[in-house]
Amino acid sequence: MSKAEKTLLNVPKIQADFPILHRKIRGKRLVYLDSAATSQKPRQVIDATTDFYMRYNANVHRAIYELGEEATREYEGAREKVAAFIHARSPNQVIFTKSTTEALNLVAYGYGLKGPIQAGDEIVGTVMEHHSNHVPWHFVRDHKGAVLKYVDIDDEGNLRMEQYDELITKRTKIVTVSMCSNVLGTINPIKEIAKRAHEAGAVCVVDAAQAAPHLPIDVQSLGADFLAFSGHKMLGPTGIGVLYGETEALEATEPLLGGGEMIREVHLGRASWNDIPYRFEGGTPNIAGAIGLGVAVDYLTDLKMEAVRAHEMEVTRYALDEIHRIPGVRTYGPEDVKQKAGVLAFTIDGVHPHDIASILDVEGICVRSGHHCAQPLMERYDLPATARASFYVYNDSDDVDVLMAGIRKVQEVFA
Amino acid sequence: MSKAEKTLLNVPKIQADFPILHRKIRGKRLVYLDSAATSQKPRQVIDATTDFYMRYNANVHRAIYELGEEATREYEGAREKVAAFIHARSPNQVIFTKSTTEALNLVAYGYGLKGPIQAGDEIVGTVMEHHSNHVPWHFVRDHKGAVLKYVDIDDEGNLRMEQYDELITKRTKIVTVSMCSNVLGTINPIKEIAKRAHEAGAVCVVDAAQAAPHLPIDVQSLGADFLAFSGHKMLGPTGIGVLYGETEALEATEPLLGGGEMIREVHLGRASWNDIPYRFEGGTPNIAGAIGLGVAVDYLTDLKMEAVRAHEMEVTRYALDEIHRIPGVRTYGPEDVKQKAGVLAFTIDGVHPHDIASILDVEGICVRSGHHCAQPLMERYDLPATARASFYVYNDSDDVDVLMAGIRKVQEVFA
Amino acid sequence: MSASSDLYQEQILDHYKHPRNKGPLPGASLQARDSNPLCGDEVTLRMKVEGSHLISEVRFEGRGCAISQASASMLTTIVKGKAVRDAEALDRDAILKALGIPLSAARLKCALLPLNVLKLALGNKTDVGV
Amino acid sequence: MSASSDLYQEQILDHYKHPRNKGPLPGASLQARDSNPLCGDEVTLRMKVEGSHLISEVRFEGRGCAISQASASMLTTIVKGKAVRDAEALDRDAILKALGIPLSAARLKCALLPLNVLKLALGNKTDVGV
Ligand SMILES: Cc1ncc(COP(=O)(O)O)c(C=O)c1O
Ligand SMILES: Cc1ncc(COP(=O)(O)O)c(C=O)c1O
Repeated sequence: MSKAEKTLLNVPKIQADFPILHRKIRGKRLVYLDSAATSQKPRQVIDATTDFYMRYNANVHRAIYELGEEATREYEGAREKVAAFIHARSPNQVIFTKSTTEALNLVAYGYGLKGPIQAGDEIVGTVMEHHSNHVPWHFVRDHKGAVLKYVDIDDEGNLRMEQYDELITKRTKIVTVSMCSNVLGTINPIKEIAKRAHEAGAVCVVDAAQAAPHLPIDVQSLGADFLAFSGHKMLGPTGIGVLYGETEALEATEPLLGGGEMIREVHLGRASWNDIPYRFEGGTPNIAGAIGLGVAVDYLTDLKMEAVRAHEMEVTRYALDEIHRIPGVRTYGPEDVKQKAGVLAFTIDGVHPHDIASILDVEGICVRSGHHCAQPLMERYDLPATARASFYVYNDSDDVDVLMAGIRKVQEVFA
Repeated sequence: MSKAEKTLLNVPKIQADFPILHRKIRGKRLVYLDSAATSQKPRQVIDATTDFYMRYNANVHRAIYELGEEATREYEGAREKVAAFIHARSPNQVIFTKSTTEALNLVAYGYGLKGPIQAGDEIVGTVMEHHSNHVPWHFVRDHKGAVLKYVDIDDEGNLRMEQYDELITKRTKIVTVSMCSNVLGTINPIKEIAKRAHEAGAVCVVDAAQAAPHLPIDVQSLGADFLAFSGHKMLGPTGIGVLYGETEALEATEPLLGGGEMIREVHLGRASWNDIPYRFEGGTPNIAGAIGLGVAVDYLTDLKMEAVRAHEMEVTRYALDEIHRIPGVRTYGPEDVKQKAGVLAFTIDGVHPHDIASILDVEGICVRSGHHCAQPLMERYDLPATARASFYVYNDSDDVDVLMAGIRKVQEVFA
Repeated sequence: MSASSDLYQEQILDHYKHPRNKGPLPGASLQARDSNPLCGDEVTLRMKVEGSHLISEVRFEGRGCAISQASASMLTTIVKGKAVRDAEALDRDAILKALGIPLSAARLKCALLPLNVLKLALGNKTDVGV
Repeated sequence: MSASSDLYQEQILDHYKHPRNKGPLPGASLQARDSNPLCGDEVTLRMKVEGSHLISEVRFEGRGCAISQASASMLTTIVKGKAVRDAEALDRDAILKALGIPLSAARLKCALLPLNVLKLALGNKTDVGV
């Protein structure tokens, strides 16, 4: 196979759903290759949030009037859609947060800093985590005296699984890992890691920010106790995220935000908590955001996540093949697209990644450059920065061709 | 004056900007009187978030490409608008959160639980607070051993200011109070309370969720060290809130959420923080929400907050006059509209507030019934619940007339 | 009267204003209490059971909205004189039929509270699915 | 070449590929270093000053993108031989004019890093407003 035309997705039809893709940048077609940072949104999602504000905007859960009933029904409907999307047993295992970052902090505070974690308890992470799955655990160490440990990677960017043998001990209480690296694209063996965590009596916390948009997820078969992701990376609005929790794990978790909605009773100086999941949703939630995320999930479900994954494998395979034909370009992460999501970090000899991004920008191509919020990973590779292209349902081999032409142009400029 | 026609606001023109107000509920005109729960949104705000997704959706702060530059410019532009709206000295004093609730928790964790508060330090609240300004302080008590104290109200719903003399001591570190009660409408003398807090060396934390939408706010003249409010109550989108902080207070505050954007450097097991305000904005923010809030602030600024306040005083005065003409109806909170925002809590003898709300709903009138997330206040009045009508820029004396007719209908049904 | 009567039909208002079987029941053999924390509605139900078969007496006490209190009153008239087994078989549809009004999700909680209390009193912990 | 040349004009690329005054400067009397934490750009500037008036020698070291490194190289050519007072008076406009290219907010940080380092070295803590 040379090109991705044989894909299971009808990319031109999909592109037609995304108004922004019809924009021109300095006269050039917009080639958006930064979906790992945030995805674009289809008309359906945009319309759903507009429709909420135009027709039935109201606060949820407490109103007796019609608008409030409708808003509550749609908000809870979105929870059901998300639960089905990740194959949760019950919608009550789905908590709406504002982002993956809030979701991971909810676990770090609720299960760690304010929860059952004790001094000397161990938390095992990895060197490939996003800052959002590093910093919250520092808090648990600083305030609870937990001990932090990290699994290393090999040079191809795969977790050195054998290190878990040593790093997981009887004191391990939390094993946390990203399902998919936002730099290398590495897809980690969550099932195996969760199994090892459970054998040691620890919970497994999964950062699925880069996985939920791109891979079919079944929280039950994965064995994840907590799993976090963001709406804005999966065709949904900004300001909405999800924390899935296994019921037992959620019951051991203290709320992060105290306030309205999350209580059963409040008296001066004391309070009791509402049921799960409301306990973890203090304050007026991002109602429009949740409803929009529900529609994004509908959109992905219609495409079928298996097809999304197959499509991205094709595009990534094509991109790897093409980029390797350009001398002086290095890539990072697994070569086998079965182990890799549609994330392509690369550098060009003699050119700083910022200059790559700037020159590509002139060509209408959006790629990211920098440390991608994964400084410990960059240190592991001894790199100050990389450029990164990432693919989604609206990208195809044409976009890859434009990127390759852009990379050649960068090389010309710096020749 | 009998009717509010003489208002400074052109209400029909304003109503024309709110698509939802043209909706019919069971054939009746929608009379939305629950803006204290969440406000409706003008076309301008809805369009601004749509426009973001259609034209320049991108993640903020790190992208080199055009879309990212535009998104960052608009997001930071919204911060500047909010800063100007509350007369902050600098946009760097404005932190975007997801809600008032998150903003107050940020202070409770960042300045309390993880901050300078010590065992035995005292936090002075009031009995009229919303749950979101109660529960976070319980956390500080539970984890830091702080002592919680509460100022009572008199029967008209005004703070018993003289109690501060006794309750504020040398151990007082935080004095927290809502600028405006969401049940009674009471407008509290923040300037005076902040002064007393400062005299004792304490910071003053202001819950302005019900104030920012309705009153001109000048954080400098108020002397607030922290001030929190929500976009969704002031014509903005859901999922966006604001914490204002005096620079010195922010410098003493630890971040709540650890993750992307909020760091300067991350290494395995250690990290340093980004500048204020980014330090407090971990994770991808609600970009569309912030931009929408910026446009909501533009809308209110165009109307002029002084005019908004004057209009609401008129409508409230008219509503109080009218409701007092109906026997068997009780109201709560100050009678003097100079002391009261446009919030009208009431009960009807022999009718449960839920039944009031249900019958009004049939008439197309949206009011709230329940404890309004202020159970300690309800206990203070020994009430299980009240009905509550609340007014905003799109309400006028016609709406009050419809409400009064509705109340009479309730009485008929239960006669 | 207008459309308000959809929800507040005469029958409901009649039960609310003139509740049947309201008051204490000294010597009750079964009793339970529950409340709807979000609304503040409260219902206590007490019963006398003859030979563990027949519900010979039933009384309720409570406070709350018309829907919850009328529902409690109606429930007592349904249950009184019934076999325990038949009372146990009562489900939400039976109550909603008795009320005979369209209910929104928020008001459903009010309407079903008394049935929940009945189930509690009969020692059946299964929630009626509010 | 295409529109890429807007940003990467020959002059910039020339300074990037053939930096002027790059390398260590033993015996420097003034020196400073700064980095752009978000980008990883780094610049160290060293100067010799004669009789505290004239900048007789200037060298830089650094790593980073073409904009930051070309800007550093150009800055050394501007500063060399100048009176300290004149170097102190250099502002962001002077640098942007020398670069002669349109810069987005993100790239502005790169372009102005060397000027910031100069100000630091001259003991002037005022930020140039990046
Ligand atoms: C006085 C007051 N404080 C805090 C809040 C909480 O606001 P939010 O739910 O937007 O976090 C509210 C709104 O319900 C309020 O009225
Ligand atoms: C692997 C990973 N984890 C966490 C995050 C944080 O997501 P958010 O910024 O939406 O909180 C990201 C996104 O940048 C990510 O790629």
